[in-house]
Amino acid sequence: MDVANYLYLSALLFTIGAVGVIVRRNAIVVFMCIELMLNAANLSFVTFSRINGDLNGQVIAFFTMVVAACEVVVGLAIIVMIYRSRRSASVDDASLLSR
Amino acid sequence: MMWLTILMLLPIVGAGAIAILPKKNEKLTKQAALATTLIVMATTMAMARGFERDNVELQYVEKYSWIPAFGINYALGIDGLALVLILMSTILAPVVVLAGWNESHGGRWSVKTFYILILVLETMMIGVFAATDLFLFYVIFEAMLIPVYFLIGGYGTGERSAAAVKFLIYSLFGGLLMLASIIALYVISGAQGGHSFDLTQLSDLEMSSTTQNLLFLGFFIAFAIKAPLWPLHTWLPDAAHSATPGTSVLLLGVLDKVGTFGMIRYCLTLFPEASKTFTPLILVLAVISIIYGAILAIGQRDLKRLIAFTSISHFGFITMGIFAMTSQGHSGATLYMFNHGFSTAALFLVGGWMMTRRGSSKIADFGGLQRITPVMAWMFFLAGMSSLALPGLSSFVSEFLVLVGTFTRYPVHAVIATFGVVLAALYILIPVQKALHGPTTPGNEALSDLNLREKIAIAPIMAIIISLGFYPSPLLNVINPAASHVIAQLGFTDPVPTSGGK
Amino acid sequence: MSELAMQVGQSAAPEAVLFWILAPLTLIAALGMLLVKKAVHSAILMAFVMVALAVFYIAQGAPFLGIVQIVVYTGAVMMLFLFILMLVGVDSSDSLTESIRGLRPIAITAAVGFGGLMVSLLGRATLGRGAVGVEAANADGNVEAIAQLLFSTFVWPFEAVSALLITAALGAMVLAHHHRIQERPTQRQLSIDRFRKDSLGAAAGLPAPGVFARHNAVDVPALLPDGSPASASINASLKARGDLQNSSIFELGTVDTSASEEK
Amino acid sequence: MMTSTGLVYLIALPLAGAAILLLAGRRSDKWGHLLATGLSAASFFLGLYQLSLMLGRSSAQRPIGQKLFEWISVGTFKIDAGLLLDQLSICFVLLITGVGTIIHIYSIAYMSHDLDRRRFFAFLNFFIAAMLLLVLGDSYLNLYVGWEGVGLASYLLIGFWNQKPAYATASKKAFIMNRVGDMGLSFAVMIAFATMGTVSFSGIKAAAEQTSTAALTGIGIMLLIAATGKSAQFPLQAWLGDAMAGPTPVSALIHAATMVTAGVYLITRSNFIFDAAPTAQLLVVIVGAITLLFGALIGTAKDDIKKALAASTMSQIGYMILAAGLGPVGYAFAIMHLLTHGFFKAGMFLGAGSVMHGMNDEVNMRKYGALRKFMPITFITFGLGYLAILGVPPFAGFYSKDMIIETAFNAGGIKGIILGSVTLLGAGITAFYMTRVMILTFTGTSRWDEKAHPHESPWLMWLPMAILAVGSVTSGYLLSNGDALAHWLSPLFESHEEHHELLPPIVVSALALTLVAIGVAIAFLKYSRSGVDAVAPSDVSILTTIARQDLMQDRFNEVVFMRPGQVLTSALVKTDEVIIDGAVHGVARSALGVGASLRGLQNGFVRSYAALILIGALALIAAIWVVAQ
Repeated sequence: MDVANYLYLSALLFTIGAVGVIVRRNAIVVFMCIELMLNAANLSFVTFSRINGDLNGQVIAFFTMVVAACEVVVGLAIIVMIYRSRRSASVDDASLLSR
Repeated sequence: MMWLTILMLLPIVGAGAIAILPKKNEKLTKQAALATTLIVMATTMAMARGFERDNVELQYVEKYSWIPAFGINYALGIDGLALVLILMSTILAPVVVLAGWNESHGGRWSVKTFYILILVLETMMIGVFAATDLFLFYVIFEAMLIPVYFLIGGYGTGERSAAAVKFLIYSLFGGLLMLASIIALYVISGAQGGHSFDLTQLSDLEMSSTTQNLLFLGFFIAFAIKAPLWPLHTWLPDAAHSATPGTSVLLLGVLDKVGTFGMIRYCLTLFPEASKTFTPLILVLAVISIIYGAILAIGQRDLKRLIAFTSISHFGFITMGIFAMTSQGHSGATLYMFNHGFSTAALFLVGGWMMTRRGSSKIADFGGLQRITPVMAWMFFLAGMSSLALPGLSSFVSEFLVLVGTFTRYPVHAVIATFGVVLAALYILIPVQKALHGPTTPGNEALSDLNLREKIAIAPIMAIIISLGFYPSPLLNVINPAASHVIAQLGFTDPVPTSGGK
Repeated sequence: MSELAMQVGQSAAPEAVLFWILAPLTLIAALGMLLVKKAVHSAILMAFVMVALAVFYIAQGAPFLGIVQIVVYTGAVMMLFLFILMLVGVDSSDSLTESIRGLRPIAITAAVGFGGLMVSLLGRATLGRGAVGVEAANADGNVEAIAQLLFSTFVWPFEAVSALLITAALGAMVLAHHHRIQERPTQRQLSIDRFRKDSLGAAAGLPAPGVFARHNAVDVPALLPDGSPASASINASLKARGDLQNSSIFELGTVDTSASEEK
Repeated sequence: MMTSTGLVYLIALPLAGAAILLLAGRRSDKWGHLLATGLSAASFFLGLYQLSLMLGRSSAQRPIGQKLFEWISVGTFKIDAGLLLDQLSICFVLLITGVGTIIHIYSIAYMSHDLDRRRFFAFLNFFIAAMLLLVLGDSYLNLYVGWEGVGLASYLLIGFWNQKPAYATASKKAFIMNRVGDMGLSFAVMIAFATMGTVSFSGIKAAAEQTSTAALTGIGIMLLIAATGKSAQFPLQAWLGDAMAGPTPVSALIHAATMVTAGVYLITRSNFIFDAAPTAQLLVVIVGAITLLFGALIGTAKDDIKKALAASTMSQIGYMILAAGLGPVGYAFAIMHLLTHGFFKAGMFLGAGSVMHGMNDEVNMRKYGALRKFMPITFITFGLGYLAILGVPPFAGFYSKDMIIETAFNAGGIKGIILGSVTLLGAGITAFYMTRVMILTFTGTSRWDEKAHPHESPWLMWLPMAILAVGSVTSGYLLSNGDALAHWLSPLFESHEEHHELLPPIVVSALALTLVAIGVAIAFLKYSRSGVDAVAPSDVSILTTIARQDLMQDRFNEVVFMRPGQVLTSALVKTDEVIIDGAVHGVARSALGVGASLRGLQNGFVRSYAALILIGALALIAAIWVVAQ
């Protein structure tokens, strides 16, 4: 099987994640879509690691996971904050910049 | 002796002294400012006595390393051209302070601030003419905008903020182009024997003609905005209209000269080939400026705007003289810069007094002033005559030199420009007739004539205008060597008499 | 399951089988994430995608990463998501109608363009050789090999990332910490307040939900002696979240007594 | 050439007078006019002294010069402030200071009621100084200073009563039309410098031989333009009529005797150029001939006594210009007519001033009449001037004008016939309109306003008139007796071979006198016999209407220059505001507009930012792909 198929899959997943970030309004779903994009990138890393025959890609993917975890922690805390003050988890409600 | 540094420090010291004076005592502030400017003037004259006329090299040279990492020096030095302009600036400064004794009252900020700004500006006026390091020049060139911006925006009349912003943005735009050119020069100099901003080193650079043309344009546009050349002139009428008369004198009399000074000092010296390439274009623009400025001056209904447009016409003459590339044109242009400073100063100051008394700058609001305020009217008339270059007054010598110098090489341009002389008669005589002649119109009956302070302020200007008209040699002797040197460096010689082709 | 994946990963053909089964499912799940209304369904689908990715990792010779993926993502991260979802309202559903005009077509066009571009770029890219494979690198075991790299070449990033992790934890705590605007009321103050109210009806404490009601869930109000529902019996948080039933339907007068006990 | 240190005082004395009077202000009101008159007289006597010195020298030694200082020196452009007094300048010096002093004296009385008399005398002195500089300058540029100086003095004096808007406008018009002429002079200087490398009279005279005819023709035409401006010749003649707004002594001195003749001086002084440029010379003649008739025609229709005299001046200067254009043979006659004209025209102007003085400043001749009885001295002096301008022998005009007519006939060929006829016709018309002036003013019935109390002027006024009248009678004979002036001036001009005579002098004189007689007769028939209305009749021929409007010269200027100029000015002002400044503001506005429209992207919705990021990523990848290919 062609290893590149993983890359195609990764690209598609990334795209789906990107669309999700744009079209969904629930902050948590948006967040999950971001995670999806990160994971799609990770898949690419792992695949490239296999293509190149060394493990640097896997290590980077590992770091990505850690960073993603950090991001989730902070991001969800922010969502909780927003929810607490606005009683809503919709990203559209946090649009103070337009005013 | 560090003449130039001392000259630049003196106004700053004065400004510092004023800053610690009590805010309440406005009179003391003004006296301190006047004293400072007088001391600067005296020092300049003392320095000018030691100037070697026939030495075409830079004199009073000072050079200290400023930012060694970039090869930037604090380097000063003057030739005849710079000396004449510094003299003009330092003579005008006390006159402006004395003439505009009460100008600072209607401002947004205190009287103290006004004089501090004026003195800081004076320092920069000296520095910009004395700098021989390109970077230093650029810094002062741009920094000069700051006090002027505040002087217009803070103490002017009418839409002063808008005018100040227009002035600033115009100038900054030009400055930006010049900065790009300066950086390019710096980079090129790095490739040819070491990074430098030194004027003499930079003038020896080898550049392709395209590079030279582009860099020349960067400099030239900046200077053409400063010395307003058509069509980059529209900031001037607005600025002059909004500024106080004293500020206008410094703006048109001194600051704008930086433009024409820069054309000689930087455009011609750094880019001789490009200067030759662009000469036809620039001459056409200069001629357009002459005629266009004159016609627009005729069409103005506001005295300040009218004077501003006359200056556009005069700057056309100066630019034409510079790029005529003859010794007569060049000397005439330099002398013109000096004379224009004084004739415009006279027009603006006397016009300013008229306008402050009347509370309006509309020409139509005046009428019959010659009966009510004869001295003021005569001073205005004399200033106007100087502006239209009446023989016997200083500006005639310079204007005629420019015309003759241009004619020998570019007869067509000179001929068209000479029509500006007729238009000059129109744009001066129309306001003279409307404001000074005719029956006294309502609102003018109670105007007071010039007081002693104003007479003292205007007297030296008139003395200079008349005496230099009959005996310009003291200045010409200083200017000629420098002018011929520039012409010779460019590889030009004066055209020989043609005998009309016989 | 990981064992199975490991075995499948050893030979080419089984891997292809695995890929062609799992990849479409993954894509469908990912698309489903976008399309389902309820956030909690999205979370479930997301978990599936992550597990599937873990399988792909393992299949590509990265068992350590696959395990970490399952532990960290499906274990910790997805738990965190669900936890927050519960907090914010597990039932709350998004309306899928777009409120910003023109955004959805733009997003879809851009996404199709982006995906198409990526895929076509990948399709045009030529490596010039086949995949090397990580078998050689994994000779001493994948975990050992990664550890070798992590603690030698990548030791600084590793330390930095650990610092980041701690900072993020602290940051989350600080962010989630609730600052009191007023002094916290004391027991004494609360008692006084209770007795100083307009009526003494609540002096003995608010009624508990579900009391004398036809349901005993927390979101069902108690019924007052006159048969009307007591809205005060429901937790304020639930009310604020909107997660409560309309109390009026529990009014005795409207209850159909012929209906069965059970719902 | 000999040098002298005394020449500068000729100029310095009146100049000092002007400076003192202007700077001292009202303090000098009491004695200012006396000082000014004294200084002018001093200058005159200095001139006489110089003349006596000059007479004592051989003709080659007569020109003397004085170098004051180096004025302008840049490269090869070297101009000294230098003076030159030769046979030609001395004539002018004496005319200017002589007539000038006489008019100073006249003005003491004439202006005695004016509050600003001191200022008037300051201007007069300034004029004398500038005019002397004009005739004494030893280069074209020095001449130019005086040239514009007299223009300025003329402007100040025409607008002396500038509180009247019409007078202020008249002065402005004079200055501007003069400036147009001055432009010609500056062109001449420029061409001279570019082709010969010098602008001094002696330098150009020496270099003229090596210079091409084209260049000399160019210089000559430019000098002619200068002369037309200053001397009110066609086509720059329109200002002279309006210049009568000034006080009458000014009209007498500046606009009759001296300044307006500067053009004749310029052409005569530049004889070395015109002699070598026949085309330019021909143009000079044409301009002279046109103006000669032009002025005479205007003169026939003017009811304003000063404007009638001004038209006459224009016409007479036309004679001089024509003579100067005839070359070496005519220069002396031009100067001679200039001098005699200086006497009789100044005398007549002063007479007109005297009449106005007695008639409450009324200038309309139709409101005069029968003044002979009330102003006998004025009548006699005016009448002597009248006979002189008519060219009745033995009055001054007879000698000078007949010479010009004769020379015109002798110019040769068709040119001679045309010019001769024109000058003859001019003489006839002159006789007509001058007789008209005499009849309307001094004879017939009185048509005064009730308030008018005509009376003779004080002696301080009639004495100058009398002196000038003596000049009008005798100067012609004195100057032409034995060709005195021609011999005096001859060293300055190239000698000329005698032309063949088309008509013997006696025939020319007879023809001229016949035409004069016809002109006088027509005027008598028209005005003396039938009487004159106090109001100008309106049912007159088109020719008269046009002549009353100065042959449409103002209309022409208005339509051709002023209106288009005004339209151009307002159009350019609009252009500057709308297009040039509009472009500047347009840049500002478009920056604002771009900002405003881009601001729509910053709508605060995080999701739309995300969409932008996606689009950006797409664009970036696409760009990299395109570049990488």
